Amino acid sequence: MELYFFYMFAGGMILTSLLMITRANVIHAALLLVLTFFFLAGVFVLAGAEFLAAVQILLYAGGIMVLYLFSIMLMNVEVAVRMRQWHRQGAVVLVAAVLLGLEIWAVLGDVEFAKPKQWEWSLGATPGNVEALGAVLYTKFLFPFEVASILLLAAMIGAIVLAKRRIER
Amino acid sequence: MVGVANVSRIEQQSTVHGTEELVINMGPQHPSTHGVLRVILKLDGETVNDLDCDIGYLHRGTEKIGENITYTMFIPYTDRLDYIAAPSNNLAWVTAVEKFFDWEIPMRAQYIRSMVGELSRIASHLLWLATHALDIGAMTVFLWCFREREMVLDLFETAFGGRLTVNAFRLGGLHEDVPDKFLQLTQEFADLFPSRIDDYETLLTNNRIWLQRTRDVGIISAEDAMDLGLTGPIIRGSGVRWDLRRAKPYAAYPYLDFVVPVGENGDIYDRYLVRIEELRQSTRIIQQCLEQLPGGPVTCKTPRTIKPPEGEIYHSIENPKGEFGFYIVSDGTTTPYRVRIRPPSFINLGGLKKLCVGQLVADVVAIIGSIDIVLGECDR
Amino acid sequence: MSDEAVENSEQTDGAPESEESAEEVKTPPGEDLKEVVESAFPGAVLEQSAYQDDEDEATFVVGFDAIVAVATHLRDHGDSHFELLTDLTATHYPEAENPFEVLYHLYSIEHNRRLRLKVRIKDGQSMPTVSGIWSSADWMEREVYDLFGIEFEDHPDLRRILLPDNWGSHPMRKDYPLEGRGERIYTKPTRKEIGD
Amino acid sequence: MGLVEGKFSDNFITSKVDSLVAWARKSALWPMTFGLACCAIEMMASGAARYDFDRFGVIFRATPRQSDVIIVAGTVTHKMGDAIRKVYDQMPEPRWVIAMGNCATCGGPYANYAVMQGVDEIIPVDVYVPGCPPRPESLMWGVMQLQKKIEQEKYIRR
Amino acid sequence: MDMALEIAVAAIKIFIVVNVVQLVVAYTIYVERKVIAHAQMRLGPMRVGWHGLLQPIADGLKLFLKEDIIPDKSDRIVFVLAPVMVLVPALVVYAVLPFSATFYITQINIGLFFILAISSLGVFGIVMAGWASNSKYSLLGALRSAAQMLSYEIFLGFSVIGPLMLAGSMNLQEIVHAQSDVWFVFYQPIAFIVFFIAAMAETNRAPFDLPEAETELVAGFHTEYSGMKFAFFFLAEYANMFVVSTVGIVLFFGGWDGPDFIPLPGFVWYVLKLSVFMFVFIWLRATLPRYRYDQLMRVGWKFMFPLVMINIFLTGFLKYLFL
Repeated sequence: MELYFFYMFAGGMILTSLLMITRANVIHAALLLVLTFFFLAGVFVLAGAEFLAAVQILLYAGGIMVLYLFSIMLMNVEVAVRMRQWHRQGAVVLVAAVLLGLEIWAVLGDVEFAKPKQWEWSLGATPGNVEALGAVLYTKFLFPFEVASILLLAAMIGAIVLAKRRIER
Repeated sequence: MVGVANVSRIEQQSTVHGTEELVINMGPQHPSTHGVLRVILKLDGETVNDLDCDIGYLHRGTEKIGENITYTMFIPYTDRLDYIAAPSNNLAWVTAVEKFFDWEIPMRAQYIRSMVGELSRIASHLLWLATHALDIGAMTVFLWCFREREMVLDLFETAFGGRLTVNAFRLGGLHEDVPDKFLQLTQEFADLFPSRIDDYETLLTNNRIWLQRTRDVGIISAEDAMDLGLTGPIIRGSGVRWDLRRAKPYAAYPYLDFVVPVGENGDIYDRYLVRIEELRQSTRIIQQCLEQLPGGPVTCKTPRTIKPPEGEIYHSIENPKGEFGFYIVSDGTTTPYRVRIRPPSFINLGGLKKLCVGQLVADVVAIIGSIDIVLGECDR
Repeated sequence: MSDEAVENSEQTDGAPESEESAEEVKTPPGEDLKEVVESAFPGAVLEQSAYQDDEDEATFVVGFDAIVAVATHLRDHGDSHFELLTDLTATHYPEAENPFEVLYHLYSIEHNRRLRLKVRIKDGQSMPTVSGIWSSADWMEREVYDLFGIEFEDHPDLRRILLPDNWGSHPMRKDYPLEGRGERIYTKPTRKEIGD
Repeated sequence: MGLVEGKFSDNFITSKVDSLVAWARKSALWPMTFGLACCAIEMMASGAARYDFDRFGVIFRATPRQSDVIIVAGTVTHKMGDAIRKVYDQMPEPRWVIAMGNCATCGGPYANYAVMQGVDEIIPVDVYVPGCPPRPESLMWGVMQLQKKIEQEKYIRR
Repeated sequence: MDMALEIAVAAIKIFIVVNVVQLVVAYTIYVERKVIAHAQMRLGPMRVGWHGLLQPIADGLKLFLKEDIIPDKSDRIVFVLAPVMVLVPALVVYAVLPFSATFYITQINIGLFFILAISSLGVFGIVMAGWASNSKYSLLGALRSAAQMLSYEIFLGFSVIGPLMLAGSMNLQEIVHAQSDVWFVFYQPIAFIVFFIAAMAETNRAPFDLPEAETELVAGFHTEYSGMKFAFFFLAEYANMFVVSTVGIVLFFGGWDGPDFIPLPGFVWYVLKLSVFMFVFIWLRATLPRYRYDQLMRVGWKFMFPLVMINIFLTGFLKYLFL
């Protein structure tokens, strides 16, 4: 049963992400990306990480994607659709694709350096438990957590400064 | 079948330059433009960058009609100009035509004219308050105002038989004396109404949301207001103490005591306060009229056919919306040679652009409401 | 009646002269305003009149080339100070030599008095705009243009205002019939066209 | 509705279905606010406390897409006519029109160049309400008249 | 076999809940019309059924039978999907709402978070509707509502943290149990105020009904919608009201749990509290004028955000001291 659901979610994810990158209409692409997030959240639930799934939907789908849509709607989508799609990144794409393929091969093929580390802590009885997650975040990973917070804060202040200067001008 | 309405200046610009700003068209059918006003807004986000009004959707050629019918026949047409305060328009027309003659209008008629004029001011301001509050989202004030407006309309019905377009006055006085019941009901209304004004004020005057929506929004200075020719409560809201009832008294106003309220900042809130105070003053005037009302006839002796001597006159009165005047050219026959209506709404609306540019789009609706226009008289 | 008029009448009443001479002394309405204008622009007031000598009906006829200067002067001069342009309109006299009369109704809040300026022009002749003097003239000139077809030079935005852009005639002219020349006659659509 | 409209013969069941449809439609007449002139004020009064159109289930909607009946309240000028037609075209079927007042009925007192002599020159009218302006009671009569008309219409019957 | 039974039971429960709730929601609209009418000294619906009781049914049937217009220049797929995207999240949330001690569809340990996550998706439908209609009124309405709902979602999310810290769980049933002695509204008054205001903004109710501000933007994002699609938007608004009311009751007023000395079943308590909540919503609509867009944002970011942050800090501090 779970396997069936996993294949459903994973297949949906691949399908929607493929559709997303091939759409000319940006709004459609954005909506398809939301759908991808949904399937991803489904996979998280199957892995027992309900909290992560909820965060995925709340932040990425419900928050960030709405902001994306917000800015997209302010542009003239019709003009974008009519424009010919072009880019000069073929070489980069090729390199990235090869690297990704290597990575997948390394993980699936059980190459020594790609093996997952055995962490010496555990998440507690039920994986994905909110309390356990909180406890780990504030003890074991306190330093990275704070570093990430400061980074985000700096980004926020930077955005405000940049936007404010433009408004004043 | 669909023809070309007026191509707006803004639309022309945007087609030429392909601006990035959002051009939004409000009306002619739009719930908050008070009739068939069309406003074309050029927005930068939610800020108004430019504004153009398209009026004329209710242009009924009233001036042209006036050139083709007699002086008396034109009275009902004046009803339908500012149809919210119909008796006021009648008053403007009859006093204008009477200026051609040296008739002695009986005092009883003059007092009743003033009284009915003030009742129509109340009716007009109530409708303004109702729609203005509705625009800002206060539904209950809307219905309360309509409750009292119904009472005023009932008074008109008692006196003249019509609710909205009453055809109240005749050249030389009134059609006939008002019934006693009218005076009695008016007295009751005048006693009751001040407490009702307090009711509206408790809902709005100190309401935080109302203050935020109206204070420091749509400000116009006294100089700008005069430059734009604004009249009525708008110019008084900017601090100019000028009221035609005082400056050029007509009807029974020379004998009546009332205060001309003025504002300070010229924002929407001040115009609101001015109109609310005018409601109180109108009630006071009605009380005085009822006390001082003399007896006697209500109409003077007038010729069977009204043929003013050749000449031209301009006469205006203080309508609820502003200065409402008539410029009449007589060629000595029974029909006027030229009737020009000086419409307060039309000229006040001309100041809309000045009031709105730089404000938010939600404020445009509030500002239109605070100008208090009526399209029937604006487009004529 | 304005305060000044009341004063005038009091003076004449108080004068110990006979009635006939009092009439001679009495100045026609708007004489002081005429002086204000004439002091700066001698001969600018071509005609002066008032209906039944009413102070409020004082009327000056001004040449069309002088109107902007006279109006500016009347607005700015301390003795007149007409800060309001109450009304701007026109009248059509098809028989006259100059068939169009453009009228400016001025009002001074400070002095509480009115003045009417008239400019007579020929058909097809264009007028200078006063919208630079009073912003309120903007829309009223557009209206005169719409209904009478009088063009105003240098007007910032001269378009039709009341009638549709494609109307093609000017209905307030006297030669225009009340019921129109059929610019917009609708043929009744059949039930089929309506989609019924 | 296109699938079943006018496809069935006249019998007990179909007439019951029809009367149900008619009942729903007449009980929830949402007019569009199309105030043009003086009549608009009386139309607003009809919605307000004393006359209270809400009693009939009549609530005013701002957009033509969600309304069933358009009350043309006031003088229709030629300039406005185009807009009225456009709004009427935007309304979804079934739709009805009430011409409120003399001006919308026949041009009223304005027989001149600017005014259309009756709104029926451009859109089909179901109910004419006389008056200048009609009192709210008259408008209410007009709405009830329209309800009677809706009751008689056939939907799935031929 | 067990699994099939489980699914069957769940399906029946879902069927009951969704249908009953939708009927209740439809009648909420009727109650709203009645309450507002009486607030304005009118009568409200009277003619359709006894005191207008059949009015919602007539409205629904009429909308169902109405022509369904898809504007020519709209984005057809998105236009059709949008009403679904609005209504479905509102209904999905019912899955975790506790209606009484025993009656609920399911319990999950991240219940509250689930509600927040799913209801945050409703804004997509609105944005989609606004964009797909290809009308400026719709677009402006959608933009406003997106900004408003995004911002107020944050305050809503932060305001529930206080009660969460007290209850120590995100499971809605456990939150109810944690309040068997004292309702959290007494411990968390600030959080409740912020929650209530944010909830009104989230559901686009007056005085925060800018996205559909009738007098400014015709009908906001659903200007171009007719017939049943419009009904979806309408139902979703009231369904959302239902959801936030229930969440508010659960978080601050002890859910279905009533005082012990009045022996009433839990479900009755729930209905009573819900009625009070809904009535306040309607009452506010009848009384308050509408905020302007920038004022709405200012209230949110400059007043509610600091307030709710202080509340979280205080709660943590006090809990550390006394518990």
